[in-house]
Amino acid sequence: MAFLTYIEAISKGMWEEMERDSSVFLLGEDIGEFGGAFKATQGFLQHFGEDRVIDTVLAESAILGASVGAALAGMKPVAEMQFSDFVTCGFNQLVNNAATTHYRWNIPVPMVVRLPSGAGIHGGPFHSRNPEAWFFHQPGLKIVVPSTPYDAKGLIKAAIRDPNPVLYFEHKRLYRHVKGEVPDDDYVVEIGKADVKREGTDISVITYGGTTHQTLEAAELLRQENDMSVEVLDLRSLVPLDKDAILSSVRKTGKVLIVHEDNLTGGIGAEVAALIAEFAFQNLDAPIKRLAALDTPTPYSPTSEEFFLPNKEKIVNALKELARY
Amino acid sequence: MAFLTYIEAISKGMWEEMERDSSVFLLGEDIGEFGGAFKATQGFLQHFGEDRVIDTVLAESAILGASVGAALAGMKPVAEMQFSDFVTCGFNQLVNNAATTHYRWNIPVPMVVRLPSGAGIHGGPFHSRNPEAWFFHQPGLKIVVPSTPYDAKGLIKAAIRDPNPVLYFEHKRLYRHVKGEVPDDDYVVEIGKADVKREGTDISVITYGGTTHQTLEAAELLRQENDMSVEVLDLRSLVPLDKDAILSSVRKTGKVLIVHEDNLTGGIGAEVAALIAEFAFQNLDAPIKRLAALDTPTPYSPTSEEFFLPNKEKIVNALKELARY
Amino acid sequence: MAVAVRKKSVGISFSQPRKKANGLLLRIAPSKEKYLRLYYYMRLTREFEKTILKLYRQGKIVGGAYTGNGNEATSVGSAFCLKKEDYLFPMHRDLGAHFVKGQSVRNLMLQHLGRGNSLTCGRDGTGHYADPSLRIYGNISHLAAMIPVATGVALASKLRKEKSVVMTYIGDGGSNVGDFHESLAMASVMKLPLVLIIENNQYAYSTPIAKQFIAERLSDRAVGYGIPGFTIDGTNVDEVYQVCSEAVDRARRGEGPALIESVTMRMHGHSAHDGAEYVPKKLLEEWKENDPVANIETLLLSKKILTPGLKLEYERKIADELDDAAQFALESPYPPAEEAAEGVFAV
Amino acid sequence: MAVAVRKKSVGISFSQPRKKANGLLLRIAPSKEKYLRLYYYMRLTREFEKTILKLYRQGKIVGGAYTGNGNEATSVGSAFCLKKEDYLFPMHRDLGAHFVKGQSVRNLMLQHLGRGNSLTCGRDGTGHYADPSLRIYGNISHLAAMIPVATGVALASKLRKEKSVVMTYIGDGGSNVGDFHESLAMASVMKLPLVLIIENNQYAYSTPIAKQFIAERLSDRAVGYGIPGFTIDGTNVDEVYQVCSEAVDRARRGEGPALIESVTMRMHGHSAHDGAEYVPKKLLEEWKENDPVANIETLLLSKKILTPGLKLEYERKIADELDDAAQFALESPYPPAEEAAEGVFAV
Ligand SMILES: Cc1ncc(C[n+]2csc(CCOP(=O)(O)OP(=O)(O)O)c2C)c(N)n1
Ligand SMILES: Cc1ncc(C[n+]2csc(CCOP(=O)(O)OP(=O)(O)O)c2C)c(N)n1
Ligand SMILES: [Mg+2]
Ligand SMILES: [Mg+2]
Repeated sequence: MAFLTYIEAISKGMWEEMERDSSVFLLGEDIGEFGGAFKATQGFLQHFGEDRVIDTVLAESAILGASVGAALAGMKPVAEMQFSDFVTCGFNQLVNNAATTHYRWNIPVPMVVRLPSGAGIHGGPFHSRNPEAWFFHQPGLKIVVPSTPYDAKGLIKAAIRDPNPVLYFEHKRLYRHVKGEVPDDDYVVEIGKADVKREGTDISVITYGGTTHQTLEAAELLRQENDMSVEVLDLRSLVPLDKDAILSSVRKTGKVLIVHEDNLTGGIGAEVAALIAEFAFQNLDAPIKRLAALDTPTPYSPTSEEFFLPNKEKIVNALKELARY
Repeated sequence: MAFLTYIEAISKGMWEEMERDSSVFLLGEDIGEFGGAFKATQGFLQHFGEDRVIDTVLAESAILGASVGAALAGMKPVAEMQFSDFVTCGFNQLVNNAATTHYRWNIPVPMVVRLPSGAGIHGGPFHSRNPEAWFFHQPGLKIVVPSTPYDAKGLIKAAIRDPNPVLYFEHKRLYRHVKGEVPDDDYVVEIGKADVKREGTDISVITYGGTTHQTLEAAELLRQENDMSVEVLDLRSLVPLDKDAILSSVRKTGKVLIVHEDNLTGGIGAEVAALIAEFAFQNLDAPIKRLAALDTPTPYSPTSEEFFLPNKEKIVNALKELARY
Repeated sequence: MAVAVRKKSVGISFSQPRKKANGLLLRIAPSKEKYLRLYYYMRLTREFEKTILKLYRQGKIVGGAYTGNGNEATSVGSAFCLKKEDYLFPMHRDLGAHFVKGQSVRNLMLQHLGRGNSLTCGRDGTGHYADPSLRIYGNISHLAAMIPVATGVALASKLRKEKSVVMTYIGDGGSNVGDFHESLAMASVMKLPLVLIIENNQYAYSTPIAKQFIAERLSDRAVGYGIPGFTIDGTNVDEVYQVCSEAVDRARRGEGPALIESVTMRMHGHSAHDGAEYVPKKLLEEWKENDPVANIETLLLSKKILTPGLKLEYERKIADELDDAAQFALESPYPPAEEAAEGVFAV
Repeated sequence: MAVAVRKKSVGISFSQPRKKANGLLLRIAPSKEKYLRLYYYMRLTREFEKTILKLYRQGKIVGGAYTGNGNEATSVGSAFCLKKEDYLFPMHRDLGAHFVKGQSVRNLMLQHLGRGNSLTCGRDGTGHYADPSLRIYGNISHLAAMIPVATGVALASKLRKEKSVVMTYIGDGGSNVGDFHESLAMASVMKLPLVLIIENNQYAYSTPIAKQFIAERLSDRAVGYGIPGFTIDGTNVDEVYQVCSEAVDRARRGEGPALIESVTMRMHGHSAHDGAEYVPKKLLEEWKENDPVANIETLLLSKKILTPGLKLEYERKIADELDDAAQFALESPYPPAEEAAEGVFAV
């Protein structure tokens, strides 16, 4: 068992899979000698060589399209977007090629795209996105959003082994700020399984990725100060979405707050709310509440960014409001 | 007053705006001499000349980016995507340039993108998309989805006059199959206002675009055969979304079915359901139901496509089920 | 509106840098047997497309139907250079290439008719299928979107030291899409075994090439990637075969990608529904004199490789194959509707 | 790993077609007054960037901070060709161009510090702003994404017969993005007044140019669009100014776009946080001898256009401007937080 940062856990998972399966290779911008903008692949080139750690031209559509091609040919590419924001430049390859190939051609496309995402690092409008909702709406792409080092390692390994295109969203704010126990041995976290990160009986919070931590802090604070029992369900995977886990939690508590860092409207929270409103309707004791970033681009100024983002305080307030209902 | 097809109404609206405002111009693939793949701009080149009806190179990102540029420079471009499917090739220009410019730079970007969309014409996976949900999730893009010739003309005119980027989704199946009265005079349909296309008291159906017609037929059938009173709310605009109209209708009927042709998960219906579950919770007498296309690409075979899409029958069944609740 | 018409046939020309210009021309004259196979495939393609158009007009093909009339020498002559282990990524005017790479007439017919027993189980139509056993990977509608994918296959081939070459195509119009550029940027730097053929058939839907590019030749784009570029007469199957062979060979030797502009004419409308009134009659008439199928027929007859009797035999064989395939496909059912819900993910 | 290093300075060379090669060189030697302005802007840029780096290291700039050290001659010399009515679309290494086009030191400082009274009201940082009064439109982070936008402005200029020229930039790496290609395809066919400068500064973040292209010159890409391409020594402001002037003039005359590759070196890390250990020391040393600011200083001193006294005056003036701007910006508050919710749509 090691005590690793979130990004170390990602690296560890990739490293193990590359040792395990020679068809796995990495491609992206600056991932080789430089080890990647966030150093997730530091040391990989030296160990695995130039054929398995490939610095590409600066061209996201080519990177993603080539990943589809390499996967079709039986390899297992793991592509890095330098920032998840830039995936918009290769959007077409993901939603039209990667996503639809198995349905149309019955051929697996085992590729992984790593997407360093999220705000709170003063990156401004173009280095802060959480672009998961676009892909969530596209049938054919699996999506995982780990929040802890344990999940990060287990999910990158599961993603690499999955026969489908998997988008792996890794929150930049967690990279070095979140640490945790990570088993040394070979384990995977099953894609499609949510995780109750904290049990509770009064209210459920459904969240994922970066806001999981803020939610846990809010829950702890509310226990200490208000004796509230908040359950925190970390989705971990968005596709497939663990509907059972969502509905079970809501059926138990009867009240639900959905939190994510991505913009509110049309985000993952909307689908989660819609599912609850259809399938756990009778168990609901209060309106379904959502808390997310404002429906604006991510502003650059630190004060504005703070106002724009969900945070512990806002979660606490939303939960108090819901509790009063 | 003229009796026009849906596509004639779109053409009429564009024509009038081009007569009215010399800064309006059209650009796209094959829109000039050929009059566009669907003939929406037939005769425009001859009347308005080559400087205002521009056949571009085959390059969606350039078309959309150039539209942003022309708009920044004070013109009013109306870009045509030959099929809405191909907007994925210029996705970045819309979500990062068009959408965010006003927020960041406080400069209006008055451009319109026309997107012939929708299935039911045996177009297969790549000529059948309803790609509105991706853009719905991006702050900064207005979105309209007319279902009738009246709305089509009124909304294209409103879109062209709007100081923001407006995505105008026009359903291909409606082009020549839907006809209606269209005033000859200069009117606009306000962007952001839904329209009760049929009043009712038992159940609300919230829908837009292509499925509006199937819903109206279903409602009529249920009146005749089951004496049900179904209200049909046609959203007409997705951004801004007419929350008041949605909530009023639900508050009146207490039961709601949301219908759209786009894939179910993460679609517009999810957001509509989430809004209702938060803000009309106490008025709900039944779970919120959604009906949409399956979460797959659009299959090519006619039998499969029919199975994949929502239709009158499926709407009838969903409404009957909801009525029994 | 006047339409600027470019010189239609250009012979072989080489874009800068003129690497290996010498020693290439007429390196290999196809053998008699090869010539006959080229002829067969080109004729089959021509006749197959006629059948497709007929089925379309009868309302039996419910979606789009595209033909490559005028392009037979390009699609057949290029794919003819490929070995079994090579990969083919054809575009919508390359039905001939499918046949050359081993696809059956029945399978392509089933695809066009969207039947449940087609290679895509009716989920997509036309050439939008893949057949890994033949290493054929069809296109999606989004133009140029397969070039990065083909590049990725070429990368896999290189990484695995397989020596497989990947051949793909794009139109004059489609070559303006960003993916064309990004792929050549990647393939050139990595020296991937990719052969990209631009089918310059004078039009992109209704748009004449004068509105798509002003460079002298589309192969001039090769210069910017530091790779060889060729412009060839796409109605001459000899020329197509020889230049493509050279490009394939150098790709196989690890010398990297090549760009070939094949100059032809789209003799039909954009798709079956399009009357192509925007094409000047005169232009069509000029090109008619350069019909690739007639060209090879005349050549082989003059060389006595083909005789009138043999020609008739081919025609009968092809007609039989097409009748069989059409009947088989028409009798095949659509897929069970409920199956549409399945298969989004591999398990 | 060995890094392939290309010949660093290439003088002016012309990509095929070699249109107007003659008569271009040294057409106009800048006047004394112009030389001094060029010098001032280049020196101001250099000093401004030093201030930015200092503020970054003090934690006062909270986001990224990019400098164009080594690129001053390119950004200043190119923008110097523009008239008031021309449009400038600078990239992240072109701070000098902002100043030349009339932007104030205060405004650029406010941008970097994200203050409420900045041109973007703190919503975006660095050069990511627009100032329509000066016809400056900054970039977004997505590389090459502004080229289509600049193309659209050039289109508007042409449609309105304004004779405004649009100048924009891209890096060696960014020139591989699809938008580069689509924009040049569009601008070339439409003969739009667009001047695109590729700043080939040997690296894209950590990636050396050997991994971004293998063509001899990046200006070779012009050939594929049928437009003139130039490769110039980007450390020589004379050369930059003269070649850009010619490109701007022909664009203004309605002769269409041009592509200019300006060869320089990125002397700093990719951004303030990057130590650039991946750059061979030797390479930096070589390029140091070709420092664009030192180059013009030496030239003007030798020509007696600049005197030690005048130089001191400039340095003082610039130091004062920077002190004033930094102080002003640091004293300016961040925007009221609640304002972040507003302004998504124009009303
Ligand atoms: C990205 C994209 N944009 C637009 C279209 C619509 N479209 C289909 S074919 C075509 C013309 C293609 O012309 P070209 O590339 O020259 O190929 P050709 O059909 O002439 O062989 C167009 C505009 C498309 N399929 N994909
Ligand atoms: C589309 C896109 N992909 C990736 C990035 C991340 N990124 C920012 S700058 C940079 C390197 C740019 O190199 P180059 O274009 O040569 O410009 P330079 O910084 O050297 O001036 C990268 C990879 C980006 N901003 N946009
Ligand atoms: Mg063509
Ligand atoms: Mg660079």
